[in-house]
Amino acid sequence: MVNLILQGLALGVLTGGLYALLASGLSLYFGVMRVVMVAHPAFLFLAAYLTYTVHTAFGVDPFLALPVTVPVFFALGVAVQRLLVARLAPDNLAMMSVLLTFGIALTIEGLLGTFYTGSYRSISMEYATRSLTVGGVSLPYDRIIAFAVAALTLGVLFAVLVKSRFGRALRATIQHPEAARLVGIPTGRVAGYGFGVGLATAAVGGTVLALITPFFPASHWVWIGKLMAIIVVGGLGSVVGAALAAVLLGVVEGLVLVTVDATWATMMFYVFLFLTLLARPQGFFGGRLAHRF
Amino acid sequence: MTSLRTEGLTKAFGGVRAVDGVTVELRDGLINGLIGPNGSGKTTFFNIVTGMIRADAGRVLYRDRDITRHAPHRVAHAGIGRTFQLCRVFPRLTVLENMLVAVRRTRLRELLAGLRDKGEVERARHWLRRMGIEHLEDAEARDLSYGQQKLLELAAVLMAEPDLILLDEPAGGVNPALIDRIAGLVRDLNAEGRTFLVVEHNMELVMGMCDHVIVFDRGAPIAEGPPSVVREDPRVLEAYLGV
Amino acid sequence: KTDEPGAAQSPGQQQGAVRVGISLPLTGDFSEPGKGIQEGYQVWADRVNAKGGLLGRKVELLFRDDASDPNRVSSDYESLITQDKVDLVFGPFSSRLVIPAAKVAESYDMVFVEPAGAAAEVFEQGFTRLFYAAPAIADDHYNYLADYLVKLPADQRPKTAAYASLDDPFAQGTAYGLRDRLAAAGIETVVDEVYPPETTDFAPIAAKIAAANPDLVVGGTQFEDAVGLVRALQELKVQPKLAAFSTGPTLPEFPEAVTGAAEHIVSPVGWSATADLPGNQEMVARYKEMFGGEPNEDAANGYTVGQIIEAAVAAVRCADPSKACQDKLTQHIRQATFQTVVGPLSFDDQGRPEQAHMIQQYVNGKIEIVLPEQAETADLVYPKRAW
Amino acid sequence: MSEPVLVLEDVVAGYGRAAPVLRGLSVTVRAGEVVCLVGPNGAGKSTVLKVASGLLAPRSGRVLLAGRDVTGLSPQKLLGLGLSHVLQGHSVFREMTVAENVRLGGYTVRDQARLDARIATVKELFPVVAERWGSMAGLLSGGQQKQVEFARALMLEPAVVLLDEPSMGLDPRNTQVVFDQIDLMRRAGVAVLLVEQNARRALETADVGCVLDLGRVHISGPARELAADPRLGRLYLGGQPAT
Amino acid sequence: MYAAMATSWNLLGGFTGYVSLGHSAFFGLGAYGTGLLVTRLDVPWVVALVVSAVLVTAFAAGVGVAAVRVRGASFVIVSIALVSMMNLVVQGWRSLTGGSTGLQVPSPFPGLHRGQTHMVFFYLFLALLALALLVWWYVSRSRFGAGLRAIREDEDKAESLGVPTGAYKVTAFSLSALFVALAGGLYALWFGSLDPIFVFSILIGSYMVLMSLLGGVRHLFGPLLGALIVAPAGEYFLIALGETQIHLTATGLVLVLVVLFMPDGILARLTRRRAGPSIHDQSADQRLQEVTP
Ligand SMILES: Nc1ncnc2c1ncn2[C@@H]1O[C@H](COP(=O)(O)OP(=O)(O)OP(=O)(O)O)[C@@H](O)[C@H]1O
Ligand SMILES: Nc1ncnc2c1ncn2[C@@H]1O[C@H](COP(=O)(O)OP(=O)(O)OP(=O)(O)O)[C@@H](O)[C@H]1O
Ligand SMILES: CC(C)C[C@H](N)C(=O)O
Ligand SMILES: [Mg+2]
Ligand SMILES: [Mg+2]
Repeated sequence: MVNLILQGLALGVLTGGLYALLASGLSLYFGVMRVVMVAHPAFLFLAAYLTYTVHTAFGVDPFLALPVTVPVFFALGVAVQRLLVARLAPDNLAMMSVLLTFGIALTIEGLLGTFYTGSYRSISMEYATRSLTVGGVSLPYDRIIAFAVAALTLGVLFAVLVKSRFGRALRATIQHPEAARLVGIPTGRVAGYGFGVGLATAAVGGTVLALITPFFPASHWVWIGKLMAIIVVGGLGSVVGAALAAVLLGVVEGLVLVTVDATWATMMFYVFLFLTLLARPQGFFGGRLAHRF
Repeated sequence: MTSLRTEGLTKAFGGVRAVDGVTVELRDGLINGLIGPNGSGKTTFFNIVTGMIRADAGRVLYRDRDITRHAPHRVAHAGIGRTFQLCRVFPRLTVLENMLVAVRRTRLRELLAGLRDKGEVERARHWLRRMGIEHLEDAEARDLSYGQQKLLELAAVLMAEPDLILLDEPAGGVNPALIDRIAGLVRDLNAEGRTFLVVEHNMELVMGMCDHVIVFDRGAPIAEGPPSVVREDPRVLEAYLGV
Repeated sequence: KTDEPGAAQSPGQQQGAVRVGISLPLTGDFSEPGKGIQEGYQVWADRVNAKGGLLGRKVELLFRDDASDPNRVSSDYESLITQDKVDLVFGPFSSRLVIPAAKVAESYDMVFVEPAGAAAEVFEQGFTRLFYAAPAIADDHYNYLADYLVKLPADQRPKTAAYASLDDPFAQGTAYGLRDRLAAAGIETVVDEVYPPETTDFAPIAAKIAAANPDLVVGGTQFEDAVGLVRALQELKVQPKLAAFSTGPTLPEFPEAVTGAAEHIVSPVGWSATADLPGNQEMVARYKEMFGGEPNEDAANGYTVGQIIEAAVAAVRCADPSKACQDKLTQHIRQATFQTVVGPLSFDDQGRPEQAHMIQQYVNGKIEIVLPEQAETADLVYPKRAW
Repeated sequence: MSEPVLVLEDVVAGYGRAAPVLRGLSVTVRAGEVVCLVGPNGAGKSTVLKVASGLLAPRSGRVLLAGRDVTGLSPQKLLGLGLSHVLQGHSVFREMTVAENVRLGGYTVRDQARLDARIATVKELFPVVAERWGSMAGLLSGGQQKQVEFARALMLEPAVVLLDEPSMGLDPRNTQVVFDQIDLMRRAGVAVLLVEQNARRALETADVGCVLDLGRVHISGPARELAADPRLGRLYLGGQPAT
Repeated sequence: MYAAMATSWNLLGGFTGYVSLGHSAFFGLGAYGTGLLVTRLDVPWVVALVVSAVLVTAFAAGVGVAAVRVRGASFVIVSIALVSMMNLVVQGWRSLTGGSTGLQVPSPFPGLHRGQTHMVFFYLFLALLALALLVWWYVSRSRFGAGLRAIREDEDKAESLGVPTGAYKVTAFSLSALFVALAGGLYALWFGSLDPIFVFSILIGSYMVLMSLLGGVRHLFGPLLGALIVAPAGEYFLIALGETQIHLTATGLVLVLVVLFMPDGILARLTRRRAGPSIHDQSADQRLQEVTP
């Protein structure tokens, strides 16, 4: 039993890392750009399919597809932002963006279904089936890889957002576009790049996802709820918060799964969501500012 | 009679003690001024009194009733109205609709009563007339100029017939000619028996209009009294007026 | 394309073609198997038409996409029957869609032969015109395997078994059918998990199984979760003596998706490409010609529906939506036995097929039928190789 | 008299499809000169500045910067040409620290040493900026945010500065700092276009005053003369101090 | 049916600006509640319908207390989570609800032929729609409605004017849930079989939103009009493009276009008042007369 719990814990942490990566992009659009990106999981799977294509066509390791998918997604993100999101009226951006991205998600799902048919695809690499055993606890290599990639991507993302000139410009653009233009920030371009970065994380996430689970065009629905729950618990817009919440929920899920059952484990996401709302609506890590002057 | 009394109100944000043990008393029927340097806790004090922020410690009494930690709408029902430092109206509602939002009590019957309830509409028009913006009744609030919005905000507060009105920088960003007008209105309303607490940096206005002035510094009152006295107070000169 | 959706065609050509109305989940959750069934239907229609049609009339298939939505499936059948005035209807895919669809068919007195409503519940609704065109309902899929295991000598017999099943009437049915029989025979159930369709992470379930270290692992699965489970079990080094999963391993994508781990996995299968059954080879050949690639079980099930109707129509000599004709068809199907590509089929009063599924196993990377003995192409390997 | 640096000629401008806000407005600002725009709320003062800084493209008319036609250029371009604009109201980046806000003021400056020198200067001018260097700007009090905004604007050393009500919400001490800075800029040869509701105070500092109403400049002249005009006083500048 | 649901949704969305993608939760609960009462307790259908709608309303009030604590984007997420959660509960609670097998509800009119049953339910839905429209109209004229609109514009401000925002929001939330639950109950009786996955689907929720939005959220008949357009359009795409999944793409694109070009809806477009300030200020003229030499 103890071993089982340890195993659940270990798996939870590793899965949490993956969740963190997948949620990070969402958190970015949300917090930094006030856009509710329902289409993020759809883009994840788009990336997964692209990785699949590259992998099957050239037989290369899925991670070698990244140099292709990441720039493509970056460009795609810039295009989506400049052509679509930028046109939304700012007064109810949150609401409109949900609908807009919902439409985008449907569009992607439809296209994937048309080009790849509705069947399951999966990529499996030899290394993805083995695991490392530490003190009776097995750590699958693919999860370890996912965790490492997640950590790395998050690190880079954090550095970009918080430390770089671009990150500052991006946040400034979102918080007060007029003032941002007046200090010389090319706001249109910056916002586009911001979205691009978000989608670039989807490219990475999609690759990792492709490696560890089979997928089909409608797979993305399953992820929306979970990822959304994570970013609310973490505090909207806080990339760090999302990462911590992801690991937390990953662990809780893992533990509940091994001790109770899968329904309850999934339920935990929503239980935590509601608990968060009751206790601290602004999330556990995000500092929402009171607009009360 | 006491209108508003606070006892040891304290609120700290992280390391900043925004309001630090404030005990003040406002007498009924006066125009009270509240001045102090930027960041001395005036707005925070307002927010605590009106229930928008929870104090860490201390009590708020209104006409000897404890209203500490009451939700903002209950504070409003108790008879306290407020305006905001940056004026806030409902941008996509018309001026008249803006006026009709204010609710005095929450009785079901009243709630379900038609919006165009004759009496209410008449009252709304009355206040708009007093502010001189009755001709804008059907315009959307966002189409009003800043000064007009300020007047509308004040009119909407008055709809709820509050006895104590908290104004946060009513003159900020307002054209001087209009300031004179607002000051006149405040005096008139005061003459009708309403109590005011006005935060303002415009010294001419404060000194000219107020009966009693409280000076805040670093979250606590450092002086109070009639304008003429406060103006000469050395602590006030140093902390606030002195240059 | 052989057939276009019928929306464009004018109704009322009763004496022309025999029009068959079908709604299938061509998109949504069940789109993949839905497609398979569609192909099966098309192959059948193609063959019938090549032979001169049903009662000399050409067969024309009218497809609707119900997007895996039970709402839609019923409105589809409703409009196929009332607006398009089809002569016959064939069933959709999945027990979930079959039930609402059958309701509609019942209320219009249409005979309803369906390729994929295997869950026990389908037959408990009191339908009188529903028949499931496959060898066995979900609960009976593993019967041959159960018999085999129970008959093993006591020292070889597995002592413990772990069950993990998708929350889906069909998938659960298969696992529970086996569980109940094995439990009755004294094989201890050490893990019994049900997971919702949203589940994407199977490692913790595998961890639970690992902790119990059972001799036998049974998955009541569809595709995605079968792959997920196998991989997770592999990673956590669970090495049972036998692993059985429903549905997933019968799909051609499976061995690749689990890279090598497929070896010796068993699963129930209602049809085999190599089986020497009447018409089977013809169907396989025609399928290859029409769609390229190998047909799968879904296609075969669709084809089977066609075969049953074809035989029934030939026997009662009518194919129109009138109650009289549909009654005759129903009666015939209820009492007759049909020679189909999944073997001879007959039905009980609720429309359950009375035969059994074969058991397949990956042996040396190839699918072999290992049970029952009459059909076997290779011997069951037990205990299985480690993955 | 020095050269005109910023010239607006017959500008017509407005928002969306609505009637124009500016209807043929002309203003000239010279190097080393402070021009003050006064006028009622909603007269279009802020709009003038937006047109000048490129935030709003005029429907007709021209904007000249140092003799060059810059009509319709983007704010970034104009910033590159030495024009900077401080917005009215709260324009801090709320969810960024004071430090980040101030540094962003120098977004276009690549010379780190110069930036650091400016930062040291503004920290000295506004103690709050130094004190709350690491705080989230949105959490500061209204007046403190204003100071951060002004500090941010001081990061550059532009040739033309557009200031929109820089003293709004500031306490007397900080108001003084702001006007001192304006004076310093003038002495450094910077052209300043100032919008102020604190009109009397502004006209004391300014060289030229312009009265804006209904989208046009109706009266302009030496600031002191305007301030002394009793009609203007009553209509635009407010009554004389009551005490 | 869709028209009734969209109008009900608009009771919340149109007034308060809270976008709920999760109204299908109440739809599903209403459906299951009615179904269970009829099948397990043999309650007459009308009673079952009303009782279950009332229960759902009470439940919505409970949920509302937590849910309306967050605004904008977070609220959308919470509403999505609610649907997923209900889906899990209903699926997991096998003994009561039949789990994934679904629930079969006998028709309340066994004597009627199918076509006649359709007609009966058509009128029932029509009645529900009329009721929902009536309530909407009444609320829109009441002070309660004015309060809700104020909440949409500026919640803190409304509260400081004495509007008990919490109570208002919960009331609106529950009221709108009530109607959706009624629609769900009728659906259960009409359709006869309930499947958790489809009853609790985000798609149903989004359709309500799309319809309201397309028609115009601020208008009484907006959602109705939207429903009249969306429902047949969906059918059309399915039939015309049903061969592949491209019809999803078509729906998605329509959604994107609506959001981009008609965010206020068709009715708003038709009845649009000329935007912008056009208030002529007479006092300014007087002022100028006085000063201009
Ligand atoms: N929500 C908050 N979080 C953290 N600090 C806050 C918050 N609100 C106010 N403060 C701090 O509390 C102090 C008092 O602020 P307050 O707004 O009450 O000042 P004020 O007297 O109204 O100033 P001003 O004249 O500039 O409007 C300031 O130092 C401010 O930074
Ligand atoms: N973004 C905008 N969209 C539409 N109309 C606007 C916008 N900004 C300002 N207006 C309108 O333009 C007119 C002039 O506004 P402007 O802000 O230039 O006035 P102002 O003179 O600066 O007034 P104040 O002293 O109140 O700041 C006003 O009637 C205002 O309603
Ligand atoms: C045999 C399978 C095609 C059955 C199908 N999966 C069902 O749900 O009933
Ligand atoms: Mg303040
Ligand atoms: Mg202005």
